[in-house]
Amino acid sequence: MQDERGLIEEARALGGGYFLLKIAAPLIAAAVRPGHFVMARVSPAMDPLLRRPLGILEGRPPYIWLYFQVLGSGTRLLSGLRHGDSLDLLGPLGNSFPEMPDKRVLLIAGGRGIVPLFHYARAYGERRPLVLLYGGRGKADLPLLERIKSLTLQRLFVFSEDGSLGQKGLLTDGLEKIVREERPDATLSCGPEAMLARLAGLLKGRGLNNLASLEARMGCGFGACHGCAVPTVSGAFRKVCDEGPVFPLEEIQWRT
Amino acid sequence: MQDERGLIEEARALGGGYFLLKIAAPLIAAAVRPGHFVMARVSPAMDPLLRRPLGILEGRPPYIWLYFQVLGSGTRLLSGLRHGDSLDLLGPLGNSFPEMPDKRVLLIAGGRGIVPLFHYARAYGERRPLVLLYGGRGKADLPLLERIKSLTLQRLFVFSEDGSLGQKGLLTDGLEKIVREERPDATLSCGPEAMLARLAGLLKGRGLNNLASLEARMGCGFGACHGCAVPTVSGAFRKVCDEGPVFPLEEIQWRT
Amino acid sequence: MADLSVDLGFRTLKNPVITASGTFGYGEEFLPFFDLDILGALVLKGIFLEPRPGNPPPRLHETPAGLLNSIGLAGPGSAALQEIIRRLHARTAVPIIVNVCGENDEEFAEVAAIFSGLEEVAMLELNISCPNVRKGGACPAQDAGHTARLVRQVKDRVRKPLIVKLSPNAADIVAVAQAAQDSGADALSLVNTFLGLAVDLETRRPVFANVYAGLSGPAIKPLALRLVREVCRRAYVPVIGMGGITCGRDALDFILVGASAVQVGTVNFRDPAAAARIVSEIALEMDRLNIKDLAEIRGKLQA
Amino acid sequence: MADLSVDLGFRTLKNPVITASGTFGYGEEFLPFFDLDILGALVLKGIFLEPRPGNPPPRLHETPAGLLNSIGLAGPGSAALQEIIRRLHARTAVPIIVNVCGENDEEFAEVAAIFSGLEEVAMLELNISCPNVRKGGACPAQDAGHTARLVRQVKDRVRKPLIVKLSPNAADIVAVAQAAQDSGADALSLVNTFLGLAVDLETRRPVFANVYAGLSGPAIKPLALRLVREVCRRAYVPVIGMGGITCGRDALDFILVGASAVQVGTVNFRDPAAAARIVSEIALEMDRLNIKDLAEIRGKLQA
Ligand SMILES: Cc1cc2nc3c(=O)[nH]c(=O)nc-3n(C[C@H](O)[C@H](O)[C@H](O)COP(=O)(O)OP(=O)(O)OC[C@H]3O[C@@H](n4cnc5c(N)ncnc54)[C@H](O)[C@@H]3O)c2cc1C
Ligand SMILES: Cc1cc2nc3c(=O)[nH]c(=O)nc-3n(C[C@H](O)[C@H](O)[C@H](O)COP(=O)(O)OP(=O)(O)OC[C@H]3O[C@@H](n4cnc5c(N)ncnc54)[C@H](O)[C@@H]3O)c2cc1C
Ligand SMILES: Cc1cc2nc3c(=O)[nH]c(=O)nc-3n(C[C@H](O)[C@H](O)[C@H](O)COP(=O)(O)O)c2cc1C
Ligand SMILES: Cc1cc2nc3c(=O)[nH]c(=O)nc-3n(C[C@H](O)[C@H](O)[C@H](O)COP(=O)(O)O)c2cc1C
Ligand code: FES
Ligand code: FES
Repeated sequence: MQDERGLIEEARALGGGYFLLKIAAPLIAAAVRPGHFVMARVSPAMDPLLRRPLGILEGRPPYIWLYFQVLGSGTRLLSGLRHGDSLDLLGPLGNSFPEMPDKRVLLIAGGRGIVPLFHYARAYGERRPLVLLYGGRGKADLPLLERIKSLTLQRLFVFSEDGSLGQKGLLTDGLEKIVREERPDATLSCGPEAMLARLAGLLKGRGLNNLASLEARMGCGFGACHGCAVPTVSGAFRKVCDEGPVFPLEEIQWRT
Repeated sequence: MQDERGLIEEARALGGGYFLLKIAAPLIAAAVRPGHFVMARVSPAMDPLLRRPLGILEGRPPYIWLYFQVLGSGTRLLSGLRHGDSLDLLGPLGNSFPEMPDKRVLLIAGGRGIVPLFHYARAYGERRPLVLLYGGRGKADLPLLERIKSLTLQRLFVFSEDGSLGQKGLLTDGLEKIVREERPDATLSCGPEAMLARLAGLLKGRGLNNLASLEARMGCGFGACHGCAVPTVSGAFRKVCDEGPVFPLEEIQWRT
Repeated sequence: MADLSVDLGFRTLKNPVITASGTFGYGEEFLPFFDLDILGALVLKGIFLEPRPGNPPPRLHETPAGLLNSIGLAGPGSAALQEIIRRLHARTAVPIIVNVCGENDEEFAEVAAIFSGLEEVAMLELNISCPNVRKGGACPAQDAGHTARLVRQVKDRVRKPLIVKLSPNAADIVAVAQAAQDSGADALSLVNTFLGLAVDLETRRPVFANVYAGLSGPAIKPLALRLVREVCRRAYVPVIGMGGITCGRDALDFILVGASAVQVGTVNFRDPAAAARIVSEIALEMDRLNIKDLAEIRGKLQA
Repeated sequence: MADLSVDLGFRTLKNPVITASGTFGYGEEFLPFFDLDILGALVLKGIFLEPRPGNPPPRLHETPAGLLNSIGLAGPGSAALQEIIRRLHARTAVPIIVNVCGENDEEFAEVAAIFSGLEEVAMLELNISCPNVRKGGACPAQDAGHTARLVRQVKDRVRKPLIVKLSPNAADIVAVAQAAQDSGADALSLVNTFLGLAVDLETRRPVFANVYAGLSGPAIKPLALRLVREVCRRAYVPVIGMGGITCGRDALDFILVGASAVQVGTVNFRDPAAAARIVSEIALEMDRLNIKDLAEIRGKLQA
């Protein structure tokens, strides 16, 4: 884990409130694996006070890429970064998605949940066939599609709620058929909580190895504050930042 | 008075912690006179909470120029602005230096106090002879000198405490001689409080019209908070933001 | 569009946004920024009987997301204020609230009586909670007994609705609130500023001559919201909530915990059109959440 | 170089910087960031007798320059903590302070007795001021009588130095401080978090299941500094000040009003090496101001 000052090499607005940053951060880039995240300091002043967790889209030393959606004041400040600015980063943090060689893996990404799965496909996609299921509200919500086409994927299924891109509907609507046809051994997912909760229901009892990457509000990102706890089915809490963000889908107590 | 969103046309670091901004702010630029200032919002977030007062170095519609020194978190944030960024400005604010045609005017500027006097010389210098006395701690504290040479001045005296530029010493050390030789009718001054206090002593009883531009911590900049009050010799307080920032030097109760 | 009007019982306001005393000058300073008629009401800077110079500088000190002030209630005195009010009233129809101050109970009553007699004044707000008058920050609103006595005394002398402004520095703000309403307050407003301290290591002195100063601004919002909720749970008169409000969402938070209206303070310095912006943000937010009327959410926090 | 050491009477610390309970985990989380020996001392996350799951999410909510938390003192219980302490002690020589919690007086005394017997523990800090255990935020430190009883009971069972941690939510924190020292506290620490509220207009519920939560961070610094000054004026035992410290300057402000040492909390989340940075900033600032020794400025505020 490094406390590194990254240098913005390139900042790109992708439309729809999504942004892409290419950052020179050699120490973090050297250590990153798919599923890892960073804590980014969004302001030198005291508001916003805390860093913001962001997944790492890709790491190719000395660079890492971040892809984020503007939601509130922290991400808005990040969207103002330009070439030449610097950004304090803590990372790589968290566990990561296991490589699972020789397994048929289905990647399921909702909205900005594409981040760790993109990383996974970039890192491991050339070594074996991967299938990616990618969904969002509409075209503006899926601005990474162009870049995704540069990945080595066996198949790509795209869903949009409004039908503006790919098939119309929620990606969970198409899941059953895809699982039947593609016969994966494992699923790796990331996306809104409601999507993950629904996935947990749909994938239950099929004998697959289902891993999901979770979000939670984070105070520190490295296990010290216990602010990021999520309830598990056993009743105990797990910390998303250092015990996760990747957990077996079945282990989490979904609220919805 | 306008609440205007300025667009940064050019941002330049001048070294020594000084910065120059060229800002497209047509409404403010159209109304500005020497001595006016703006209140600049330094962050979209709540820290720093208040705007910062900054004098206007020059106005040439649609542009205004700001020149500032990084002191704390507000000016540090301003120093990060780049071409294309925007900046919320309230202005022009305050009273201004009177033109005083047919008068021999001596301008006395300490450090960043050059701002309103530069403006004055730019606006009125071509119409009659002006003498400028400009002092600072050292060369790095006087980065505007190049630009000052583009002004129409009858004479320019430069002082630096460490002797790295112009004459060595405080500008107040040279004042007596200059006043004797140049025989001004009026002095216009701006600079650190200690300098103004000393000026008040040196210029007392000479029958000159002495006006000084003051600084004070400001809450609002437009007369509403009463936070910027300074004591006068009469015992009453005056508000720097809307009753000033320009006051007769003799009217102020100097603390030093 | 959503109905933003507020019924205080003794008076209806067209919306819940009131500008807070001491942060909106005498109203006229804001005329360049927006039409004051947009507001639910405005409160003038606090007034004593006689002119006061206020405290020596510095009077302000910024803290992270907060502002310490020790203005010391500089002001022109009640005679001059009457003139200012007449002038303001000629330019706007917004209800004008006078923030009544006093160095002692008699002065409070005296000032209140004067402005109770002024046609252009809609209501009085009794500022028994200013921390910048006495050294150490003491004020009547720290004590329920004193508050009761003072409110009764003032109430006897006035015919206009009387809002009593409470201090977050009271040991038990709920007890003081109860004392105020039981003694005849028509409404309660809170919070005034929190006592805070800033020091200067260089001089080894407090930043402010008065030592303590009052903290306001976004920094205090979570604290103010809790106190407003506590008071609303026991109040049978309308409560006007404030403390750190900067946007429509913040204002609605106070209404959700039970406030009838809100006051908007420090943000006026940062953004002189803030109060007008907050009125529209409230309307937009209500539309978005399909809230037709503020009564639908007032005090409806499920806890 | 300036002498940063601090004599607490019962113990000397090499510098005044202590990391605050609940913001520094169990110490080991910070090993990747700096050598813990740099610190004056560290306080572990609060501990109860038995393991506790803590509160359901959300547990954190950011406010302007502040943080509301309702962690609910999640923890492994006192048996597991002993193991953690042994492990930590093997890796660092920094004095370890255990933050002792309890649902009732008996549990406080029990937990204190356990860790009093542990060689690796330097001192105990009695957390009678956590607002996140009981609904509504009540805690023993809100009442001088309860504090006196509890401190005496604990003091009877321990041989290690006992720091008593005070609540800014007490009606009269100075009275509680006096009760604590008169009952045997070897030192006082303050402030714990301020009670605050955040609500969610969408769901019309409080953000936190426990309704109120504790506010910390730079937002509270001016309030904390005032309370620390008030307590220092009456305290005859050393006072450890905290609340919103983010830099060396902030730390020295607390010493100027009378604190012997300081604790550094929320800033550890924003900047994991903050405590180490603050140690050097204090030294640099002292050199700049030509202060040879902290005693030169401790309590030297001229007011
Ligand atoms: C491990 C991890 C990886 C992440 N990776 C990415 C990524 O790669 N790209 C990306 O765009 N985002 C990612 N996120 C989410 C991102 O951290 C948040 O969007 C960001 O912190 C919001 O900050 P803000 O200041 O803009 O919004 P805020 O002002 O903090 O919040 C805006 C709104 O969102 C809500 N909110 C904020 N954070 C959360 C949260 N964590 N859970 C639920 N609600 C929340 C707030 O309550 C508020 O309503 C990740 C989160 C985690 C935990
Ligand atoms: C009418 C007016 C015109 C001004 N014009 C210019 C200008 O053209 N160029 C320029 O560089 N500066 C100018 N200033 C000064 C400028 O406003 C301050 O330097 C700035 O506000 C500091 O903000 P900050 O956040 O960087 O520093 P802060 O973090 O606010 O303060 C840094 C340090 O400076 C002290 N300080 C801050 N403001 C003041 C003040 N007003 N008086 C005394 N001490 C203070 C603080 O106590 C602190 O020690 C002007 C001020 C006024 C009132
Ligand atoms: C500069 C300043 C001056 C104030 N003067 C008064 C006053 O005269 N009378 C009064 O009742 N409150 C006064 N207050 C308190 C505010 O009216 C309000 O109660 C407080 O600032 C909290 O609201 P806010 O956080 O929105 O500013 C003043 C506040 C500030 C910042
Ligand atoms: C997430 C979090 C957890 C905390 N847990 C504890 C605790 O277990 N015991 C305790 O005495 N104080 C606890 N506190 C309070 C801090 O120790 C400290 O008193 C408070 O945060 C004020 O300091 P700060 O503003 O520097 O954070 C906690 C604070 C935070 C933010
Ligand atoms: S974010 Fe602090 S423990 Fe996980
Ligand atoms: S800065 Fe507010 S009145 Fe002058």
